[in-house]
Amino acid sequence: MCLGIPAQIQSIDDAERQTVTVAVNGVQRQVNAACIWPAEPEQLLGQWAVIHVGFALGLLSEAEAEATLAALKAVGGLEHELADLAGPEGTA
Amino acid sequence: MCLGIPAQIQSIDDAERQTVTVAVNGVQRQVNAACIWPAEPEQLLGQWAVIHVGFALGLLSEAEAEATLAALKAVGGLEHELADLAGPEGTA
Amino acid sequence: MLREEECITLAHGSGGQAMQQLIEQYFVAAFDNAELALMEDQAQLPLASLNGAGDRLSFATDSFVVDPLEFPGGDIGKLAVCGTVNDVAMAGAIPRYLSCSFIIEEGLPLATLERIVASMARTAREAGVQIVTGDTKVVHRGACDKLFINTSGIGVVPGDRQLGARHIQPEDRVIVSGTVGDHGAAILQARGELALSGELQSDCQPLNGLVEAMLAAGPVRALRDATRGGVAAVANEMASVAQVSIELEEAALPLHPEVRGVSEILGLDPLLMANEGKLIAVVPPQHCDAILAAMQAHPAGREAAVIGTVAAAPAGQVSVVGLFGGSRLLPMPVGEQLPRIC
Amino acid sequence: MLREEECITLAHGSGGQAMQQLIEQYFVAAFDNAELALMEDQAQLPLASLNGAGDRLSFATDSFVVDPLEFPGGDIGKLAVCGTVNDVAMAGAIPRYLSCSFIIEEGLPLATLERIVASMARTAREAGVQIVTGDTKVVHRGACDKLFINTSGIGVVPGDRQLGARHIQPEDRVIVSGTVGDHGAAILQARGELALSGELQSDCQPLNGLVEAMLAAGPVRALRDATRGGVAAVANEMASVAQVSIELEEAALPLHPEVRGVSEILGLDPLLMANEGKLIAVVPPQHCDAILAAMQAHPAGREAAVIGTVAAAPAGQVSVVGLFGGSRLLPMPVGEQLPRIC
Amino acid sequence: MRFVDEFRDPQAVKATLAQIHQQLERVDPARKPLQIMEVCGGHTHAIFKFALGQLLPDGIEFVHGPGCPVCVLPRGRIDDAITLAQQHDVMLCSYGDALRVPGDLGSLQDAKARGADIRVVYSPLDALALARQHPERQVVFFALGFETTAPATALTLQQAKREGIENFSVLCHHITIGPPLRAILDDPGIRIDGFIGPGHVSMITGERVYDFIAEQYNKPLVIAGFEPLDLLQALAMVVAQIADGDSRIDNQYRRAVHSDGNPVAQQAMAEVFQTAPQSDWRGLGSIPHSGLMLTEAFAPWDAERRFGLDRRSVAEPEGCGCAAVLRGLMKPNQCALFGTACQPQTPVGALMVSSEGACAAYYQYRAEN
Amino acid sequence: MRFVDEFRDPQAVKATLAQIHQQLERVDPARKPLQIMEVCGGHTHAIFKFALGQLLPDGIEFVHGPGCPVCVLPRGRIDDAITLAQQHDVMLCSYGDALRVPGDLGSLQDAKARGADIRVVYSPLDALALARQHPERQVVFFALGFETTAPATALTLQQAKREGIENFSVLCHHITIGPPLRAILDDPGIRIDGFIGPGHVSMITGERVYDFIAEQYNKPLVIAGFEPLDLLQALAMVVAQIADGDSRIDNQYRRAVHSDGNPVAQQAMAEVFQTAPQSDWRGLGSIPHSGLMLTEAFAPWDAERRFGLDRRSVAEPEGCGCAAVLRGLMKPNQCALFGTACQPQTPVGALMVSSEGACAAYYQYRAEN
Ligand code: SF4
Ligand code: SF4
Ligand SMILES: [Mg+2]
Ligand SMILES: [Mg+2]
Ligand SMILES: [Mg+2]
Ligand SMILES: [Mg+2]
Ligand SMILES: [Mg+2]
Ligand SMILES: [Mg+2]
Ligand SMILES: [Mg+2]
Ligand SMILES: [Mg+2]
Ligand SMILES: [Mg+2]
Ligand SMILES: [Mg+2]
Repeated sequence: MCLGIPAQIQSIDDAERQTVTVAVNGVQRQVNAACIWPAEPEQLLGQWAVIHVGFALGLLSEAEAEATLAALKAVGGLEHELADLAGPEGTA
Repeated sequence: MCLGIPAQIQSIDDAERQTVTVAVNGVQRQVNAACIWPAEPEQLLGQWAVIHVGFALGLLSEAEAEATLAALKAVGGLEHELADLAGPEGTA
Repeated sequence: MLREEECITLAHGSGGQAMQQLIEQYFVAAFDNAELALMEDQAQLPLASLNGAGDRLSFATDSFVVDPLEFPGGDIGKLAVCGTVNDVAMAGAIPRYLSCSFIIEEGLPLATLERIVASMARTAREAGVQIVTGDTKVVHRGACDKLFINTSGIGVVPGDRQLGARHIQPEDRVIVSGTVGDHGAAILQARGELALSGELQSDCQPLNGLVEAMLAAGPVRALRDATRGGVAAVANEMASVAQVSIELEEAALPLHPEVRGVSEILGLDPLLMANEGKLIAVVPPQHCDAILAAMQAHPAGREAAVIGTVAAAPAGQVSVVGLFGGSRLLPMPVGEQLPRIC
Repeated sequence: MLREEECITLAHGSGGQAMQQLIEQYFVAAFDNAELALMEDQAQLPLASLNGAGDRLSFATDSFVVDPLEFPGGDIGKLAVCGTVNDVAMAGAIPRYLSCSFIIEEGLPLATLERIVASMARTAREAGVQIVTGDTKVVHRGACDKLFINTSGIGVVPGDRQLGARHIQPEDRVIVSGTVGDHGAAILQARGELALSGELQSDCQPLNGLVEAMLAAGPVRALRDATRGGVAAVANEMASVAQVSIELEEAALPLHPEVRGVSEILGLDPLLMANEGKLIAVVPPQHCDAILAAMQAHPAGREAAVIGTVAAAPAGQVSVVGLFGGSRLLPMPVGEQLPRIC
Repeated sequence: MRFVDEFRDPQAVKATLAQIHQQLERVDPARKPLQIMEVCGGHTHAIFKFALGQLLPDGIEFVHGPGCPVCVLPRGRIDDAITLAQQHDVMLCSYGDALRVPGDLGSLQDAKARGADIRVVYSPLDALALARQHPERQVVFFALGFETTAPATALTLQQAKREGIENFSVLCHHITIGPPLRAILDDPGIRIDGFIGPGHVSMITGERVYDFIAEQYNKPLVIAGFEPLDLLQALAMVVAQIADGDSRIDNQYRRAVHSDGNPVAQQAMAEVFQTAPQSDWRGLGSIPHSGLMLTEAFAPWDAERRFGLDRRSVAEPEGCGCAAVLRGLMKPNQCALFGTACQPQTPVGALMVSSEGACAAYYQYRAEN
Repeated sequence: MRFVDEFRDPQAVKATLAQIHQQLERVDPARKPLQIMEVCGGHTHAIFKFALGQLLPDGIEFVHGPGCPVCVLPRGRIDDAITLAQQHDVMLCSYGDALRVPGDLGSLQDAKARGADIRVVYSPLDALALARQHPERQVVFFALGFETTAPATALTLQQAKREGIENFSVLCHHITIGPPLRAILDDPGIRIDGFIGPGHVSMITGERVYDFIAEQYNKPLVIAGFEPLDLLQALAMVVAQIADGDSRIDNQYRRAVHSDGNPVAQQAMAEVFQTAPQSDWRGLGSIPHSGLMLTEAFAPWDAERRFGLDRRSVAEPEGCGCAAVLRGLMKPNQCALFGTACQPQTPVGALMVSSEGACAAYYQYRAEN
């Protein structure tokens, strides 16, 4: 459920209505960014967010993504890596 | 101006709204007959009326039509016939 | 309140299962021929059999948008087959194959489509043509008026037949194959907007049989079916292409009494009203009687009549001689005829 | 407030003067050929030149109802010419003649019609076909969505070419001529309802040149242009007609990045999206390389790729091998694809 | 068709033509050719359709009068109707005749093609039925016509009022036949010897509305039916009066026209309409007391009031000869625009629109001219 | 595509599968095959699309959970939407997913073909835009979905209220993920060893909403992303917990899911929605406190109140196995209707409609089953 697509924020369109333009593989759409709106809207530029039904519902963390990928690459008998990742104390 | 078509009254449709069905060469239409409505609506059956924009505006007199045709047939030098017809004292 | 009668949905036009089923269960079943049954996107037709019958193809197309879809004397499907068969036949060709393309508004009852398809199949059989390829589009509600049908047709023209308005000569005679304006008047009645009623039927019918009968009786210069724009449009097209003058005789025009009734009530001219099963033929004077006799002996031409004569000048002009001998111009119609009050 | 830009009125479809002028000034002028200029209701085409080129006719029809009328990479006119040219070409035929029938909503700007007609003329020249006969209907506002076009086409099939889904054999290879879904995705963007924007162009193009290049390189079992229903519909039709199994490889599918973007955002499958200038070819395995090379050397096939293989069983079934080797069924599409949230 | 075909008998036509010849011989040659104005467009149409002009002696010329309501419809009134349809989003209904008449904003047909909701009806009752069917829409009936047509509008409005149909209203451009005839007779440049009177108008009004023509201007007028024999007989009657030096109001169309007209129709008109102080006529300018407007009792059904419409008054297009043709000062084919800029397909003036318009008739039937 | 393609690397897939094998070997053979419920339809879809089932060891079975909002949409709710569209003449907008779901009155698509004005939108904001564009129409947004989708409805309603858009309202069928999981865990017939938790729901709710699963039912749950590697990694993590006898709420999808969820979205939901006492679920019956309704502050935008809608409650169709499939008691192909009466083209149950429905997935991907 809940088709959520990673898209990159390209421009801030309307600070009052909190809308931004995002792009997925070159396809653009204006979305509502209220759920991720920071004090300084410019901070959003270049960031990636999960888009669902015209709303940006959450930012994607590059650091977390890399950590997950690193854990994946490290698997193959290294059980402790998995355990590391699974601990309740995340960096999120 | 004022395309007026002779049509024959075939049925009384709605005595309150004063509508009748007329026919022209087998083509029927319901028209408003307020302008020719008599005390006894059944008197209209079989009569001919001039129809204009969905209204029967006047009855056609067969007697007058025949008189006119008779006058037309009589012409050909019979000037007095014309004068007869043109008199202000008609039978209409 | 349960589901109403089954009707067309967008799925029937989506290129998927529903469309395949529609095509198989309705079109392939009704039109029933081997080429269509292959379900390819085109039909393959052997040239050998065409070569045996003539030396040219006649190729015609028409789209049909009539409202209402069904009317006294026909329906849009019958019309679609007759219209293209007739256009092909007007070349003196023997119609052979039709394509058939549907544009359907979502919500059309399947029962309506089924009746119309059956009518097409019946008319195609009557006209001796096969519907060999087709197409189906379904559009959103409001994007078309219930159903449009395009047919395109292929026929073969025997080598000795050279018909065309450009062959018309002075002194030729103009024949109409029957009463004029029946289709136009029947549709006006059927549409109901003008609240007229009567018994009138559209004249919608294939004319290829009549054309064969005529060509067997004598040579014909040109043929046109008098559809939109009626006799007036055809006569003007012919006069313009051949650069001749055509003089019609008002009193000679075959007219159904109800067509006259509709015309009088609405102030319309039957010469401009549409026909869907009537042709205008121009024939050499010396063959006129034979051809007319052949027409009157054919069911589609029983009320055929000579209605005019061709003259050299004024080129491109059509006139009508009235009841009392005076003549008036009959120009190319301008726009559609609207009911008048004056 | 003065009269706005000139537009189509009902008079343009009434069979009278306005219609004649429209036909002469727009259609006859743009399509420019002797048959059309005769202004008869059908065209006459010599059989001799067809006989010289093959032994069968290929006859196809399609109606086009695309919204918007003009979109990046094409318009309804270009589409109408390509669509029928391609259907004819899929028989291995050389497309020759088209008919062209317009259904126009009153109010269509004449300038729009002029652009679309010019685009048809240009595309017909590019494809080497002549538009030899036509028809024009104008309907009341609201009775159609701006403009529909039907084209029907005639081509001739050389005697040695026998193409058709029924000829497909196990071990044959499945080739697609380029990226899939471009047209469908471009139209979704152009329609604007989903507020997507991008640079994507429809792939709308004639494929008859590509087909000639392919047939020169080796024998082909069957061709289909992957229009409505996309690759999924074509593969299923082929598998069903030939009673074979077709296995496609997900990773081999050429995909434009923006098509992937649109598909991800809306939850659509590019295998089901429409193409208007892409074909699916099934070829014998020993000729696959040569045919693929010929395709990639042709401008319309530069991104051609082998995307699948035919097997004997399970008959009528299409499957897709995923990235990690597992396979899923690709059934015949059901209804049109709708944007999803889940 | 009863009451029609009898009046087309070729034998009788021949005899009546002979009659006209005879009467004409009695007229002073200095007065010839006689100019006879057929007031009514229906007569103009019949004259051309049956090519009666070709049958008449040289000593008689027809002058085509102002009695076609479409031909005298001013450009501004068309613009008013378009404005209602476009800016107030109403469903505008009118007779087919009105659709192609050009205003400054184009024709109603152009407006329809551009998206306005414009419907052709055969009867004002059909427009009222549309209002009943579409209670969410404002339906306006664009009413035009002389006294023949005005009772239909009046009876329809009475019905709307009785039934309380509130989404229906009328854009009223009804006019009356007397004032323009007086305006023409008052024009010093005009010479007319007699009139063929309008048959169907008279069916409503009766004969007395023409008395001023005989009494004040000493011209004969004969009310006529619309078949060829009607017209020819009436013409014979007019010429006979001229030959005799008479000026009477005669009635050839007794089968339909009673001398007092139709009292029910007159009563309905009196209740619904009042005379407007001024009305615009194409070609004739503004004529006092020549048109009808709704009475106060029917104000709620007056589209002009309901939509706060400002009437547009626009000038005739440049080069347009309609004014001169309508007064009989010029033949249609003498207009500089005739057959070139102004054609049935692209009418400049209203006389080219209706098939009753003198210019359209000349154009269509030009074989005979 | 960033954040997508990286998580599809075939090498890493192989390694992670090996990891799952290793973990599984540590599990007590008596417990196998393990039944792992992927809660979310998005996961179901990915499992079938990437044929992950074919890659897994025999000792693991997926049970497809109730987390596809379309699949659990009760028939009566579809009927309510159709009733609004047909009887109250509204412009009814919803997501494409909802169009083919059958109710007792047919589907929305059927209703559209029969003339109802039904529009597919991508976003509730698009429905609001339609309301702005068509002030003369009543526009109703048929809102469905779990906590991922509910904030979009809430933010849209806040905007409608701010702008005072009065012709817009919402037919609300939002539901929450916790109650159905509890209902399933309470069912004595069901044995589930662990859960793959829904990634996008959790992005809004955070991790704490699942605590009861670990604490009260002693089952592990791992929140996962939607790419193959996400799913496989999460599966490895679940199996590792099972092998270790643990029951924790873990988060594999840290790049998107913060442990506290999204506070802005939570705040908007709190303002606009309140928990409904009871909500209907297809296949699961009525579950208390499992759905959302509008708060009093948003009552004017509640379509049910605006149109006085009586909710329809209709029985599941005869023979329909959705209830058992949704609880993991039956595989789709064990339903008597599967593939015969119930097919994607003629779905009987909702599980055959959405491509996330277990039955549609089984049907579409039946090659592997
Ligand atoms: S030709 Fe045209 S402009 Fe001239 S008088 Fe006639 S209608 Fe008027
Ligand atoms: S096959 Fe149909 S009825 Fe049976 S469980 Fe699946 S969706 Fe429900
Ligand atoms: Mg044709
Ligand atoms: Mg035709
Ligand atoms: Mg024809
Ligand atoms: Mg097709
Ligand atoms: Mg419709
Ligand atoms: Mg085709
Ligand atoms: Mg095609
Ligand atoms: Mg094709
Ligand atoms: Mg045609
Ligand atoms: Mg439209």
